[in-house]
Amino acid sequence: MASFLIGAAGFVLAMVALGLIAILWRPADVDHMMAAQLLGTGGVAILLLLAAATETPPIVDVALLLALFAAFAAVAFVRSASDPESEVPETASGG
Amino acid sequence: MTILSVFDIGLVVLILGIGASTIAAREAFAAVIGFVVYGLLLSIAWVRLSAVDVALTEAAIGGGMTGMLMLGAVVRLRLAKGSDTRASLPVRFSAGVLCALVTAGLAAAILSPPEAIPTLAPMVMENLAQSGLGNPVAGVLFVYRALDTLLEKVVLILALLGVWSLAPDSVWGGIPGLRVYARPSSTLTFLAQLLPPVGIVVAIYMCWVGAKEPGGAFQGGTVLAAMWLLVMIAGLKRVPSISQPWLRLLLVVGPVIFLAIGLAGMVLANAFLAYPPGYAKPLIVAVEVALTLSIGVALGLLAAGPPERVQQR
Amino acid sequence: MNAATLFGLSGAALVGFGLYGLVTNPEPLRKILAFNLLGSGVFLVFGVVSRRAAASGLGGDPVPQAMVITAIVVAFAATAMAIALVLRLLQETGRSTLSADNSGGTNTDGGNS
Amino acid sequence: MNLALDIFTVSVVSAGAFFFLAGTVGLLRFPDSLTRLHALTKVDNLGLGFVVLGLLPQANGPFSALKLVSIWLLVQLSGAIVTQLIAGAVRQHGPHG
Repeated sequence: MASFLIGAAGFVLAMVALGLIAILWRPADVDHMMAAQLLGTGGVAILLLLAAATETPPIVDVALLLALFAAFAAVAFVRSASDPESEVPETASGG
Repeated sequence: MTILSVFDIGLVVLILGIGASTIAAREAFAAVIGFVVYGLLLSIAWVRLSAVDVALTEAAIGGGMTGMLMLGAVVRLRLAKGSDTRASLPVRFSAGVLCALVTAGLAAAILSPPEAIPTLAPMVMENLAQSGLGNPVAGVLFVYRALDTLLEKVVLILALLGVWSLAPDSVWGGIPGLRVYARPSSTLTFLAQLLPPVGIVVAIYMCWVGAKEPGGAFQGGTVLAAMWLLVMIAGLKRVPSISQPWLRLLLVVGPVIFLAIGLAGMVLANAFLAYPPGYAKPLIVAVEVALTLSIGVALGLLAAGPPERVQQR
Repeated sequence: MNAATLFGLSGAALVGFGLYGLVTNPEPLRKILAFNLLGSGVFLVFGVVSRRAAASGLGGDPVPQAMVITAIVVAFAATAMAIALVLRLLQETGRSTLSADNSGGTNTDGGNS
Repeated sequence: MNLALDIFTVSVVSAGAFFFLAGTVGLLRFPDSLTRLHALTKVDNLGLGFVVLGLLPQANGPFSALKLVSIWLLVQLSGAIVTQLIAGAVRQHGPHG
């Protein structure tokens, strides 16, 4: 059972790797933003599989944090891609 | 066992590839996104090194918080036109050779392990029961090396003072220049309403479980910081000015309680930062709760940056 | 080769990558990023030290692990400080690089704490 | 009984892995950002759902099973919202690539 689960984790890792290549290869920023999302699902799946395979329940907590921070990172990506000009007046008044 | 090593090799190749891409990427935005992905992947590597505590910290700080910090800077630096001249070819070549030498030296050190591997693990486990903790890493952080942990909190506050002191005189005590989301959108608002309750529960869970299993004040505090930033970015809460008394109180409450308990230990247990027998666990939990709050506020403010505006009076 | 050695070697390689980026890239932000990469490589080497010293039924020596946790948090604080410095440099000089050519006004009287 | 549960796990986790494969094929083959986003989020969430479902019999105790399900719910909800945000960014910048 354990080796099947690890095999599945390895398969998902390979899929995540291929997906990352596909995402990061393209020039558009919008495509890059999907990277966190990809890790959010794929990474969580890998960690849950590893937790079950090695019978280490705390790994599930890592998956939980990964899910939370993948969403957080995605928000950061989208924020930085949103219009930078609208922020300029405020920075100018500050400095 | 072999299938596990195939998994490890795949993971290492992926991490190295993403790591190299953050260096080689032409645009800063792509490089930072690569770095976030790298941080999230590295937490899987830490899991494979059976260091779950570190994996939690890396996922939170390496993946989420550092990415948020750097992306904020990328946007501002995009407005400035820096010189795009890369180092010349001979410089790059010699730098490459130098770095390869460093890597080779490290690799040689790793491949030739010492005959008697020094380890403190048996000593840690021997005395862990006295502290009432179940997580050896928490034991090291709060019992054996409590001074390091205390000083690290001080370092966080010093770093924050350093960041604040970069503000021009006119806006000292003002509002940090955290970039809020430019266009208020109902989607982001919804996420900022949905995620923080979950995050706060996770932070409390991390803080609580840290005594027994992987987790603790660092991880919990980072989650709190991230949730706070999310709420501020979405515009649901205003960014507070750094002269707010409650803010400063929260910032120091953790180190102060830690220090107070440490000083009390001088009287009650005959050593600085020693816990009186039988009371170790409740005291450590109290310190962890206070530290979680302080770390959350400190990390959030570090990510928010120096003050840039004066409060409207 | 066991798993710990594998991750240790990748840590060594990451130190090399980070150092290369730190030396060759002119943009301060990219230098900071490369420095973080270098740091995480060092942490991985530490993790291998921890894993190698597995004893007493533990997966690894908890002392290096605790040090790495502390180090990650401190590295974040240092990164925040460095980024604040770069942004302040941008505010003062309008440039984001430290290169000595075409020196725009570098007045440093702005923010004394 | 145990064997039946194991067979359940193997088949359902395999189904999850298949959906991850499908999602990656979508990422590689689809022509523009929005369809790739669709492939990534819909299919991968389904894949994660199947992986979680398959791991449920292996969880020790109802509490850890509940934790697995809540992690999936968290990913599902935050993923849906983040997808919306990215799609908004696509609309703002125009779908290139």
